[in-house]
Amino acid sequence: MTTAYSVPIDNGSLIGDDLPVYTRKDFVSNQEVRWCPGCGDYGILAQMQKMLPNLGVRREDLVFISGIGCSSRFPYYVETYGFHSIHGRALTLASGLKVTRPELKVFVITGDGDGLSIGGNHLLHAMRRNLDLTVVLFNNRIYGLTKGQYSPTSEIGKITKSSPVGTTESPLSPIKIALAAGATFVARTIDRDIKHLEQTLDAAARHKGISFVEVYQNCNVFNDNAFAAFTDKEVRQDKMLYLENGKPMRFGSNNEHGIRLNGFMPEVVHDVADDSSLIHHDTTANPVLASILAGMDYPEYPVPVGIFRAVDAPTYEDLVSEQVAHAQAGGTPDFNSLLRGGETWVVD
Amino acid sequence: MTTAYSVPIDNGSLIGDDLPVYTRKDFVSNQEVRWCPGCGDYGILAQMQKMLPNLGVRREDLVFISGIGCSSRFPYYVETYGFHSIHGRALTLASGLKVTRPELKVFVITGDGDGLSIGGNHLLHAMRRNLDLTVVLFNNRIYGLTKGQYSPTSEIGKITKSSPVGTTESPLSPIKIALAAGATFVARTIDRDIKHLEQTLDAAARHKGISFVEVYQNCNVFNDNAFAAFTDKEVRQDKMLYLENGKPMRFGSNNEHGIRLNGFMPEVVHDVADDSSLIHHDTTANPVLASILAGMDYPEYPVPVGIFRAVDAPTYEDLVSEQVAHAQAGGTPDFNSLLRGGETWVVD
Amino acid sequence: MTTPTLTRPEQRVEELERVTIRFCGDSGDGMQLTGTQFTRTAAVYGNDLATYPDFPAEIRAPTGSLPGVSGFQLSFASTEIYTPGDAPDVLVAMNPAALKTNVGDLVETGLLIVDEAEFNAVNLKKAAYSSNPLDDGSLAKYQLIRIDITHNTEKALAETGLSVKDKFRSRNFYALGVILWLYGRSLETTTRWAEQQFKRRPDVLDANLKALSAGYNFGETAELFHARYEVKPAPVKPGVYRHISGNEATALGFVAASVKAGLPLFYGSYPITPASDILHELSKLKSFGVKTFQAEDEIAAVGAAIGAAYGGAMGLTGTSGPGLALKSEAINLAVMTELPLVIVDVQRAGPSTGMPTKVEQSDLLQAMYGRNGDSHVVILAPQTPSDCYFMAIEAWRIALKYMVPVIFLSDGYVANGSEPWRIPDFDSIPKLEWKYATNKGGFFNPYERDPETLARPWAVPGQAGLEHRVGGIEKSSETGDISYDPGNHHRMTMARKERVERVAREIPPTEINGPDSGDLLVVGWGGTYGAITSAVNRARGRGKKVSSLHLRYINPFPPDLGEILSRFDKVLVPELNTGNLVWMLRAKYLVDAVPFNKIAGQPFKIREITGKIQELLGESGPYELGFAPASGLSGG
Amino acid sequence: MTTPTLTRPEQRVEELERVTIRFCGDSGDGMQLTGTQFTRTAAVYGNDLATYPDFPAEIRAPTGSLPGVSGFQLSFASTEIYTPGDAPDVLVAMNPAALKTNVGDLVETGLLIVDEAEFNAVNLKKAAYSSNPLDDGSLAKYQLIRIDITHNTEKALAETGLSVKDKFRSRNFYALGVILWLYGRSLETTTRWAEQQFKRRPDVLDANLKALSAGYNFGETAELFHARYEVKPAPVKPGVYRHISGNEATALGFVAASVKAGLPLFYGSYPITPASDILHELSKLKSFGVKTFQAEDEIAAVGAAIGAAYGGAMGLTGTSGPGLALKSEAINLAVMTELPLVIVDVQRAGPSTGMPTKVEQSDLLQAMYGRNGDSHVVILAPQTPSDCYFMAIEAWRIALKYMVPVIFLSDGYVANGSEPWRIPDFDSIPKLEWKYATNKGGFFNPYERDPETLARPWAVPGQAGLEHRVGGIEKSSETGDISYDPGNHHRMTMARKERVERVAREIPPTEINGPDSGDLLVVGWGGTYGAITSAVNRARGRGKKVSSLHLRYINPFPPDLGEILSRFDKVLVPELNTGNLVWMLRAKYLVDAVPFNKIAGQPFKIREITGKIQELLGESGPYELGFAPASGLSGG
Ligand SMILES: Cc1ncc(C[n+]2csc(CCOP(=O)(O)OP(=O)(O)O)c2C)c(N)n1
Ligand SMILES: Cc1ncc(C[n+]2csc(CCOP(=O)(O)OP(=O)(O)O)c2C)c(N)n1
Ligand code: SF4
Ligand code: SF4
Ligand SMILES: [Mg+2]
Ligand SMILES: [Mg+2]
Repeated sequence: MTTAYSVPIDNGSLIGDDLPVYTRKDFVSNQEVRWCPGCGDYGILAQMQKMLPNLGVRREDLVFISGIGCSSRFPYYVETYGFHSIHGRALTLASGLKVTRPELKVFVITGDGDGLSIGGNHLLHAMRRNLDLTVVLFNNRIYGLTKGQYSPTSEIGKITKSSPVGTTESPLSPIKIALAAGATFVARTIDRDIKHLEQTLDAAARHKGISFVEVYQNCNVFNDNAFAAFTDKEVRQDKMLYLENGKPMRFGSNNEHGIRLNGFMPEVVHDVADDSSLIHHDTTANPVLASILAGMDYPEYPVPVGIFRAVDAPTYEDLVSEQVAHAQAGGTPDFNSLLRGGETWVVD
Repeated sequence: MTTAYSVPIDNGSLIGDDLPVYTRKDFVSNQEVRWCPGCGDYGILAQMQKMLPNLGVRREDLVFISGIGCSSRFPYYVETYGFHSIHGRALTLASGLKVTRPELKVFVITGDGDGLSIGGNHLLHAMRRNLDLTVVLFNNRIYGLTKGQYSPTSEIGKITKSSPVGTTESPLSPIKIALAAGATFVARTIDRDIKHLEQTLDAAARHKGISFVEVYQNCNVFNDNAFAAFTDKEVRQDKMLYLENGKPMRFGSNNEHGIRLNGFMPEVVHDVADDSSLIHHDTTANPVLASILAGMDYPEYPVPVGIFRAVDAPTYEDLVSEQVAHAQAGGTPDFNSLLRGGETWVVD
Repeated sequence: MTTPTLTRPEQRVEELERVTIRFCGDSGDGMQLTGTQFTRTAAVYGNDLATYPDFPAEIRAPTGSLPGVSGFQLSFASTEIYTPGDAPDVLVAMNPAALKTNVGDLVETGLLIVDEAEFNAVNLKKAAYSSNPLDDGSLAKYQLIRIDITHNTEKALAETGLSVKDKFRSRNFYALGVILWLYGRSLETTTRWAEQQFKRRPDVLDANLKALSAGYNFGETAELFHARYEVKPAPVKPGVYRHISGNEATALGFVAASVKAGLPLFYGSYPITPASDILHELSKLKSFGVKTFQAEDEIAAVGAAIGAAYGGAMGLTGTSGPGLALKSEAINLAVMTELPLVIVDVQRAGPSTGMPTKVEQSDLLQAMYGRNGDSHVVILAPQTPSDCYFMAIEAWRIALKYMVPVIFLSDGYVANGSEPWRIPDFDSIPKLEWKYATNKGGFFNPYERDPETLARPWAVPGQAGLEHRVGGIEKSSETGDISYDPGNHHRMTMARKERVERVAREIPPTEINGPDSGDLLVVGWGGTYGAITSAVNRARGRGKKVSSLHLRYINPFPPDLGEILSRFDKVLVPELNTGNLVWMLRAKYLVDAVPFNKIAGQPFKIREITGKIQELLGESGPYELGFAPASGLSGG
Repeated sequence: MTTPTLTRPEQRVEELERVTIRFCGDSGDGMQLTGTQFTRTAAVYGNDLATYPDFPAEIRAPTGSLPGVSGFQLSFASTEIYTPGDAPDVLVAMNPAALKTNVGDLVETGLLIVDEAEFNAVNLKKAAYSSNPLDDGSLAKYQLIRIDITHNTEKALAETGLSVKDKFRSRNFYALGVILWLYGRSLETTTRWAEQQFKRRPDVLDANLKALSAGYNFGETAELFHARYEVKPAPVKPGVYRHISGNEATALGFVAASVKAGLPLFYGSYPITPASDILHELSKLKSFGVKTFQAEDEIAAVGAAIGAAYGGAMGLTGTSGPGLALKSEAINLAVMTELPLVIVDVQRAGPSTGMPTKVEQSDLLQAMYGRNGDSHVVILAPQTPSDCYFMAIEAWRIALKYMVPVIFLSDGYVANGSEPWRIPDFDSIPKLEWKYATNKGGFFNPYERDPETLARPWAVPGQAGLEHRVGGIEKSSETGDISYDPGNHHRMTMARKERVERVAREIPPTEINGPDSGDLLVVGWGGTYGAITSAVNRARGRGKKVSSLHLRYINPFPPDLGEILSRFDKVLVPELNTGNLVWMLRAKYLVDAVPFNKIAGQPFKIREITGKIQELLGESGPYELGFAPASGLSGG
């Protein structure tokens, strides 16, 4: 597009026909993984490394940017370009990078503290700008790295190092925030369902525009089993609602439960006929359905996972590049004429 | 509540029986008002000053805290305690003040730049904490004080000093953000409908818990008539939807139009019978209806104004004070015993 | 160049070397425009000149009120000048408030031109005048010229069919016309400009030009003035000239650097006075590939610039003092990841919000030290509006060559001030050096430093074989992996420091204004250049052994600085702060440099520096700025 | 005090004056606990002692890996000591990684105790050992004691029915038992503590106590050791003692100040290493009316503290370096509104994220200058863990009396270090002075200063008649309204500065360690107190005229400082940074103070300071830290 004044890297091409055939191993870095044994982060890393080879992007065109937190160690472990930045600011770096290097595939890794506490504002603005970034928020409802204080997603009354008699703040819902800010792709998945995790990461990575994925991630050291009540294999089918586009919202081991709309309020119905359940549409431009799903709180409702919303919209970086291209349509401008552009006078 | 270790001010009492009879003038400070002639801020100030005398709060128990922006000049003009803080941080000051001085009535005045751009994160967190603060956001969709750059509520394509060929970012909806963050009171009003403005400010001020009011405010210097298409007296009835609790959603000069729900999507119907229109419930605990209303964008829909949501919930400062009171239930503790609390040994 | 024909040759014409005029009125009165137009005319005529716009606070004030007064001062001369003048010889006051806040500065017997129509009861009250100063004799020491500018303008526009309010808007053109006549200048420059400016508003154009001529003709016919004045062209260097303000020059310099580097420029910024104009200027230059990013706050702005730098672009961010404070944590990320980054701070009066439209130089130590840990960056400071252009290019030269963050420390005086500028030869500026790392096969160490500059390699994404990780945690100098090794951290900290110090090797010899040894050396930086230079030149005019030098490289200092300081008996450091540079000089060179501090939101006047010089040379007693009592005590 | 009965009187008992032990192992091995328990026992016994926990990075590392090693060093003695010792006399290494990263510090012929079971192939590989150091002779210069701690523990717990994994968890108690035996200490203190700690886990309690005894008995019976050692109690002051860490003392001091002021304490903070413990401690003290507010970020934390201060409470905020950077803009709001505010910065190694668990003193200049504009605050620095208590009270005394922000500059060494503390008499601490403004009728000027302290009145909401407006824009000293008057800004800036300077009037005379004049004065601040004092005392022991002083008041400096400096020929300033305090001393007093800088994330060793002292006194040649090359160059 903008040949003049663009970064002079020539092999920064997305999906070339001579793309090497990658395997999972190509995305494993030589860095020792430094999470606690049993941490849910391992699973997310593994599924990411499994997904990347099939993405159709050259390894050197990938960048992982993170903030600070256990989750934000992620870039060290993926064999490609990585930037472990500062607390809460990963999205800002990613934005500047993507605007100047639209051909790169940029992932942002963040945590519930990093992304929603100190970094909450950048999340809002990155979402509304619709940069083509894939944002993965590891929600373990705790500050892991700083050893166990409550986070903005911790439930009311939670006892932690900084709340010895329980917290007094309602948690934020990352999904609600992303939707309210206008994110074009919003999904939720869990660390323990590796298939769903990989599929969700894959869909997010392929979305053009900002994609936001909340991953319920177990911190077995400071907040063990925070999600076990519904993510445990035995109960999963009954306690979680797997959203599938165009499909009725059904759950239960025999698909026996469903979600119906009563006015604008969702309600759980048992032993229903297929046709009375709400049909999931993740591509509805108006995000009302997604908001309704985002408001379905456990245990009143099953926990919805999958893609809440996925709509097309022009990306920020494309619009900006178009403005530049348009300004350059008349050809490469001469700096000398800019210097002499306004009113001048000659002294001789 | 917490007599020990509370701020030793004795007349900080809300609604005393010897409350003076105030008039509007009691709330007019001696500071010259320094907004551009014709600015919408004047109207908001006037209605606030009209509302305050009837609030049942002593003048000295009121505090107005603002950030930076034209709107944030507000505290200078109200004759009571005022804090003109720094850009985007008014809510943080208000939070610390309210937690330590729960008996004060605290207003926060902010703008679309102050509250949603640099201050967006504090907005999210103040909302979820449900401090008893009344937050008024003057939305003029522009940076007034810095002389006309676009703001996070500016519409796509807007040409301003910093976007000479138009912006490329989707605007944020303050109402959506407040709802997503769990605000217990959310309303919208306009500078030009002074009756509605006063009523809304009054309802917000009386709400116990966080109340968030978006005011569409005209900046006649840098963004004149941003809202004129629906706020102009002549068209108001047809272009705006006045929400009233328990009432059907009707609008039009003869109340001839209504809002109906088609599935979960609102739609405008013309010449409808009263009973087919959606009934407004601002007190519904699940904020789905409020979200639907928040998503009604002009010109596809009329612009909803009024109270979107108003639900009761314990306030942050009360919960914190209760924890303190509980810890003090055993009586005033002795610091000496704290010093000697753990393991000690005696050398003699 | 056109010299106007003097139509009334019998009128006395006095020749002057230098004239200082201040236009002042309500913010709505268009005084900035009037001042700018006169400036352009003087520039085209060939005068040397300097300007100083003095805006009201960032807060809007009611019409006619004291805080609403806006002023524009300019000095034009037939000799080289460095400042817009200490005190105006001519004051044009469009209303009582403007008179009140400005007349104290007018030189005795100076020319005072007022719009007498505006001295009505309402306006006098707004300005807190108990009696009309035009009548009560309080202005006796000035040459008071009362003109009914308002009604004269109205009359001149009688035919236009404009409303009274609209006619009122052309008053400034009337006033401009009077002054242009007074100094024998033609209306041509202003006319041409107005034609361009109001192309789409022919009614406004017509009104303004009518008012302009009416003012000019009034001067011609009214016989209110004892004389007309002539200020001959200055012996300036031949060339093509334009006007340039500091912020414009800064923006141009950055784009010039981008062109010279062949790399795209990215500007992440959040609006703030007085830096916003850089954002406005750069957002217009998309044709040069410039991408501007109006971020949600200052932290996002610098974060985005770092992201751009990481990707191989020229990541730039700009702000004023409060914004620099906010950016400090993230700037440190650039320090640690050793990416090229330029940070502009257009200083304003602080602390906190301070006085946003007023000038101060009080961010130098913040720029030096306002980050956690041992955090060394390069600091440059332009000294005049046009110098911003060159220093902006220099900032990028250093950032790219040394892979280092550079703080460009401008100030409100330099940024908003403007001057005639001989357009420099762009082609003679050398290309800016930089290089991306390339894949040489084998292990890639992102911290393998260039032995000369100590720069680490710039390894931008998109290149196979250079995949690596960077971040804010300390890294091993051998592998680039996280390292907590004590020796490694010590060495890396020292390397980051030394890399900044090595920049000194390329700093050109320091220019000394005056002999290179003597009784007193006055050392300054930034926007005080003009006042210091003038005061020092005057002292030498009195036969004193006084020189001055102005630092554009502040970190590192020029290598010859210590030696120069040692050649003078005394060192004086005037600054618009409570002491920044002076502390750095004292600490580094153990020289008993004497601070001279003014923290008033106003630039130094030449006479203030002169006063201090006289004190140090024993020409007079202790010199004090007129702001007593120093303790700021009020009441008991 | 119980002295343990020596059960094998035939074993040789050597008396030692001082012993330094370091326990090290994997982060999961419980070394902090082992170290702490030994410390408690030594303390109860009456030894003087000092500790230094050395955590792994904030990043978790895999079990057995080099970055996962956690260490705890303590020194206990029969004489007064100031540091946890330069080099351990005894090293307990629980695995190969711990051995590798620590053995280099062990004194020659030092006692090296290892868990030989852990030196298996897997662990050796993780520690990058190519051969087993226990066997390859590489440890020949130490007294190597191989104990199969893992299996011995397992055996001791055979009956418990615990899993192998759970048994493994008690290894540290076994190791502790061995060491307690070695120094003839009873198991009582640890037993009592464990009973308390594991009240609800009787199986764990049982296992740990069994392991403890087994270790003790092993020492008794195994005859691996040539001797047992005795370190007699130190001649410490009589009184009731407890253990205290710096962060605990800080929290206690703030609450003490709240009690003494009779005002509620509000703590706004965002978790960050190494400051989080202050939040944890204070959140437990609700019974004293303390309200803690875990904010969404550092800016919100300080903003909330300012709001609390405005409302009449004691607004406190705390963080580490990166957080101080973020707070800088808002701290300036407190500077401008002149509210009492205390800001804690527990410094860590920077810049940027740096090395979060490692110590550094590199935020001093950030604390001084890291804000836009002329922004003057008070800076205090505690020098030992227990000093935190007193300086925390002092911070509040000053903040409340002068209505000024005070930065409390702690560091990771002081904060995490702990020491025995003679519990001070709380009742003898004077009440803290403050006053709210009261309505005296008539006009209220919120900037009418106290003539003595220059403090403005603290006018808190809720009082009729005092309604007023404050904010970050400059205010008139006469009315409190916004003012852009040049003289007013100059006076107000100077008043804000002078108010800070007046604090100096109350600073007690500076204590000099040693004679008050001589050849060399070593000046330090913060956590380097112990190392400097020890090195200086040793130098005097060699007959040298060396003294030291440690600054707890850094801004303003003590009034007697300049005079003291002038009485010494040379001044040395050791700091864990590239030069902060030294720069301030040079600039202010024009004294050629010599910097001595170590930026390694580690405290000074006594011998390092000794080396530099020897250099300055000409006792030896130039002294260099062992971190060459200074330029940090890697490769070509
Ligand atoms: C400016 C700043 N403030 C605070 C910290 C300390 N800190 C590091 S990570 C973290 C929270 C991490 O929580 P989260 O994002 O949920 O990540 P997790 O460790 O749970 O994966 C905090 C408070 C920091 N590094 N920088
Ligand atoms: C830290 C900081 N950044 C930037 C600014 C400059 N600034 C002042 S007000 C403002 C925006 C105001 O916009 P808004 O909140 O919409 O208020 P309005 O003037 O439109 O009422 C900005 C960017 C500042 N004062 N401080
Ligand atoms: S602390 Fe929790 S989130 Fe962090 S690595 Fe350990 S288990 Fe994972
Ligand atoms: S700039 Fe706009 S918002 Fe600000 S005072 Fe003027 S009209 Fe009002
Ligand atoms: Mg987390
Ligand atoms: Mg606005």
